[in-house]
Amino acid sequence: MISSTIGIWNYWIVFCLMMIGLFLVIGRKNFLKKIVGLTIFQTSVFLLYITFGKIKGGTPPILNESIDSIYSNPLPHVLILTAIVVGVATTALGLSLVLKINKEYGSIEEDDISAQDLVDYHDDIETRKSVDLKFKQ
Amino acid sequence: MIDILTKNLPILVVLCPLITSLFVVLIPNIFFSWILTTLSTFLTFLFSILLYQEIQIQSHISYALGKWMPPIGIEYIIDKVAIIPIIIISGISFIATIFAYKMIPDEIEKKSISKVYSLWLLAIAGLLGLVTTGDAFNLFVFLEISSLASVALVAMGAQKDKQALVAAYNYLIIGAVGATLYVIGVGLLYGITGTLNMEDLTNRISDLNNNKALIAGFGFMIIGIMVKAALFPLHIWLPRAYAYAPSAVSVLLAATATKASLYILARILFSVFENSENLINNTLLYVILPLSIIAMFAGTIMAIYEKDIKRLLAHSSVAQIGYITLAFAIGTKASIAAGFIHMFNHAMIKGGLFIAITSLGFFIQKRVTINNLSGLGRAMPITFFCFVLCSLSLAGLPLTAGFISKLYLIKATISSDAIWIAILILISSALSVVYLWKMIEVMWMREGRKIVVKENPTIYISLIIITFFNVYFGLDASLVVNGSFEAAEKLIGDLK
Amino acid sequence: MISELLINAFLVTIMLSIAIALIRTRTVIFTVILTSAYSLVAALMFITLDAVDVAFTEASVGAGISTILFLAAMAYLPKKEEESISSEFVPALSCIILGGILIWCSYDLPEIGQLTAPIHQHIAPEYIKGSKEDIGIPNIVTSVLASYRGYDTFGETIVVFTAGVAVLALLQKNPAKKNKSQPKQKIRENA
Amino acid sequence: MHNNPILRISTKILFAPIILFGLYVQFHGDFGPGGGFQAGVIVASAFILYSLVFGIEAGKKLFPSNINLILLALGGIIYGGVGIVSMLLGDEFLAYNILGSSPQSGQHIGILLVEFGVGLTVSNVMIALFNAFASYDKIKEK
Repeated sequence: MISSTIGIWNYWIVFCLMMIGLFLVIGRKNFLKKIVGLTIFQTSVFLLYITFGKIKGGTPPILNESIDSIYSNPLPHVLILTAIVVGVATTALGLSLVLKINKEYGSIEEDDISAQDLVDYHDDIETRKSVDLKFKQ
Repeated sequence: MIDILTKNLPILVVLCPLITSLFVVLIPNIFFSWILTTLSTFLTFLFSILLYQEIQIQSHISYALGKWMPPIGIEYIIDKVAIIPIIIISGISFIATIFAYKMIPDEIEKKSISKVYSLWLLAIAGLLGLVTTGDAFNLFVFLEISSLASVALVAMGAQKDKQALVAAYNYLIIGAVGATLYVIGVGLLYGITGTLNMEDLTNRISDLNNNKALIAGFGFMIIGIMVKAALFPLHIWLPRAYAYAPSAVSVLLAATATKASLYILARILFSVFENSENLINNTLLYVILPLSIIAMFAGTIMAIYEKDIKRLLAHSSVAQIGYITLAFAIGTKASIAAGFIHMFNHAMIKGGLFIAITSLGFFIQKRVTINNLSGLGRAMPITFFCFVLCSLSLAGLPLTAGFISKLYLIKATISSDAIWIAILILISSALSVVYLWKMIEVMWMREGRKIVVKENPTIYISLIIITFFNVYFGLDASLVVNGSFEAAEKLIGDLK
Repeated sequence: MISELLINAFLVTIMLSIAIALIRTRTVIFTVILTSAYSLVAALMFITLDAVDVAFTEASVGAGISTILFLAAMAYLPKKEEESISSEFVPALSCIILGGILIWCSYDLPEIGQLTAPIHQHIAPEYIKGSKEDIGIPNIVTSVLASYRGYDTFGETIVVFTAGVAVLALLQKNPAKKNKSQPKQKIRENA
Repeated sequence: MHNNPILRISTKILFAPIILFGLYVQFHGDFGPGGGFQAGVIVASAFILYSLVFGIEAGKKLFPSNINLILLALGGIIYGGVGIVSMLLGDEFLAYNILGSSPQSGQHIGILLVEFGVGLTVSNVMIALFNAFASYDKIKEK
């Protein structure tokens, strides 16, 4: 009974962690915070996989001499090894984009940047219209 | 030698661009890296044609990687369904690579060109790996290869316009969230079945009806793929990414990227979960059908009000994706076939339109807005002519490829007693004429600057090829139509 | 057995508090340090769940290299996160809904650590058997990683390669760039 | 930081053992936890430490960036190469059995080479990433 309660508790907290990570990604407007959120989100998903792979009283999946030892499931471990490396690749690319954005815009807040972009966008269209008009005359 | 080739065709299609990308990055010379890239994409196209012939004989090829029998090892599955996106991706990427010869050195700084070609090949390889794999987790890995490479390619547009960086960033974050949601879904399914192989998964979930984890896992997988396929409310990354990417990259992405994800969507819906009919029917009816109809209209209306042409085409892509998912949502054999036909034709149409528009941008050296277009049609007759043909194809006028896909789509809706959907499709097509006419009118009728433009053969040869196919498949569509019907039959079998 | 689960529950609660702290903090250096701590506690958690290889990787990649990259990037970035003007209601609601779905489905997930769960019965035993007989390597994770699912690992190497090439291409210097954003900056200040 | 003798000397002392530990993790991966990824990161960390203490320029002198780029691709080429060799010998991609005299020895050879490829790519990518991030400031000044 106690063990099953704690077991469910683990699942639930892992789900909460995932959603906190997801919230940081889609709720926050700071570009660096979004990447941090993504890291939290992905790490929590890793926890879910590894939790599946656990066997009570099992040992790490490295073969030993004793015949009757139970090994935890190696497959989730392999998948998560892959996913961790994919995660760090995403983080690195995201950070380099944030650096470039900060250099070009002088800010990494989404509100600020979309305001600048909006000005740019109308600016482009309007000035070009006037240039075209001049050309016609 | 020939033996080895035919035996390993499924993997060679993916491996060819993948391995070449590792070498291209080391070549400092612009010309040679382009040559190698072209050769590699050409070989890939050749392999996929050979694969097409092979599939006519065998109809289902399973390739066990590392000689470990599935479901223990990873498996590549090629059947009559998978061959459609393979041909689309490899064919379009070959044409886009020819187009890239002039465009990439124009927009990207010399030092990073070999890296860009390497990323270019990686993006193609990722998409091809995505559609060939028969393993749910391997799909994620290739999804990430293609999305990281395409994000970097989009970001390379920053040398012309800094907004490319924000576009790339959003593409990366939204894409990564989508991929992670997909991984959660796969994880839940793996937790209750213990397998990752798609065919094995199909068998093992058949006796798990109404399992809550099954439903949740399915939901997360579908949401993740819908993000990648840019289905309506999740499409926000698409217009900006396509609009600010370097020209050649826009062509490649617009014509191929979402097609791969749409194919995965179809495969998950109709093949992996074929045994949980209730779940699928509800999803199709209550989620995908309404979203596709909204996408059809929202995309078209956004396109009508858009002034930036590349963005306009991207919005129109959202609408076209709506047509394809609508076809899937109706869920009969005829409609799914229509979906595949449109997938194929849309790749050609959008590829052609983007090539035409970006080559206009190349000559005026500015962002292509509706006002900048004035008079360009007269200055560049060949490009303009091809642009008009592709536009007609998009609007669905007879004798073009677009007509064929609309025809089969409407036939399918009528035969499944959904006349109102057929009417909605017609209205939306009529609306798309508005924005297409607007562009053509400005280009031809309006006076513009008197620029003398020498149209460059390396640019318009790819445009002519793609326009030719647009017309050819409008006149003789039997190849596409037969292939699509065979695919649909393979997907949903004799059920309906 | 209970003690193992208790340690798990304890670690997972620490992670929860770090995550909540991450929502509340607006200082970038705290954010980076907390992320690193999160990865490290996750690595501990992986050890208690018998995933030693994963723990090793998480500690070196997640807590090591990621943190270095974050710190390196942080040096060029603003030190404070601004309060957003837009409402965070919709994102929060969608997260709560997704979390609700996950919690709802958790009743049908196999209980943690049961040997009878399908995940432990279906393919994993063949890996454990095969690692000894077909491959002859004691570390089952390595044999699955490099041989049974070697193609995944190939893909993953390519992902790392892609990221490397992408960052090199992105952060290359481009002195020839025209800086045309100057006048627009002014318009924004006026607006 | 560059003038602190304790840091400089301890870095020089630690540099070789870190790489040695990386190699241990790389080649002991068959028997205990470890393998290409972890080893790659550990080896990279030695170079990163060196660059942190002695400066990026010194780090680049120790490990030039063009060699870095070549090795970065070479890792993937080795991995793919193993697969292609097994294909040329008449088996599927990445089927190691055919590489050795017996299936087991073939597997051993294959796994060893493949893990080496992974380690090479991962370590070089990590060094390249760090260099790109750390020398970003100088780009800005130009």
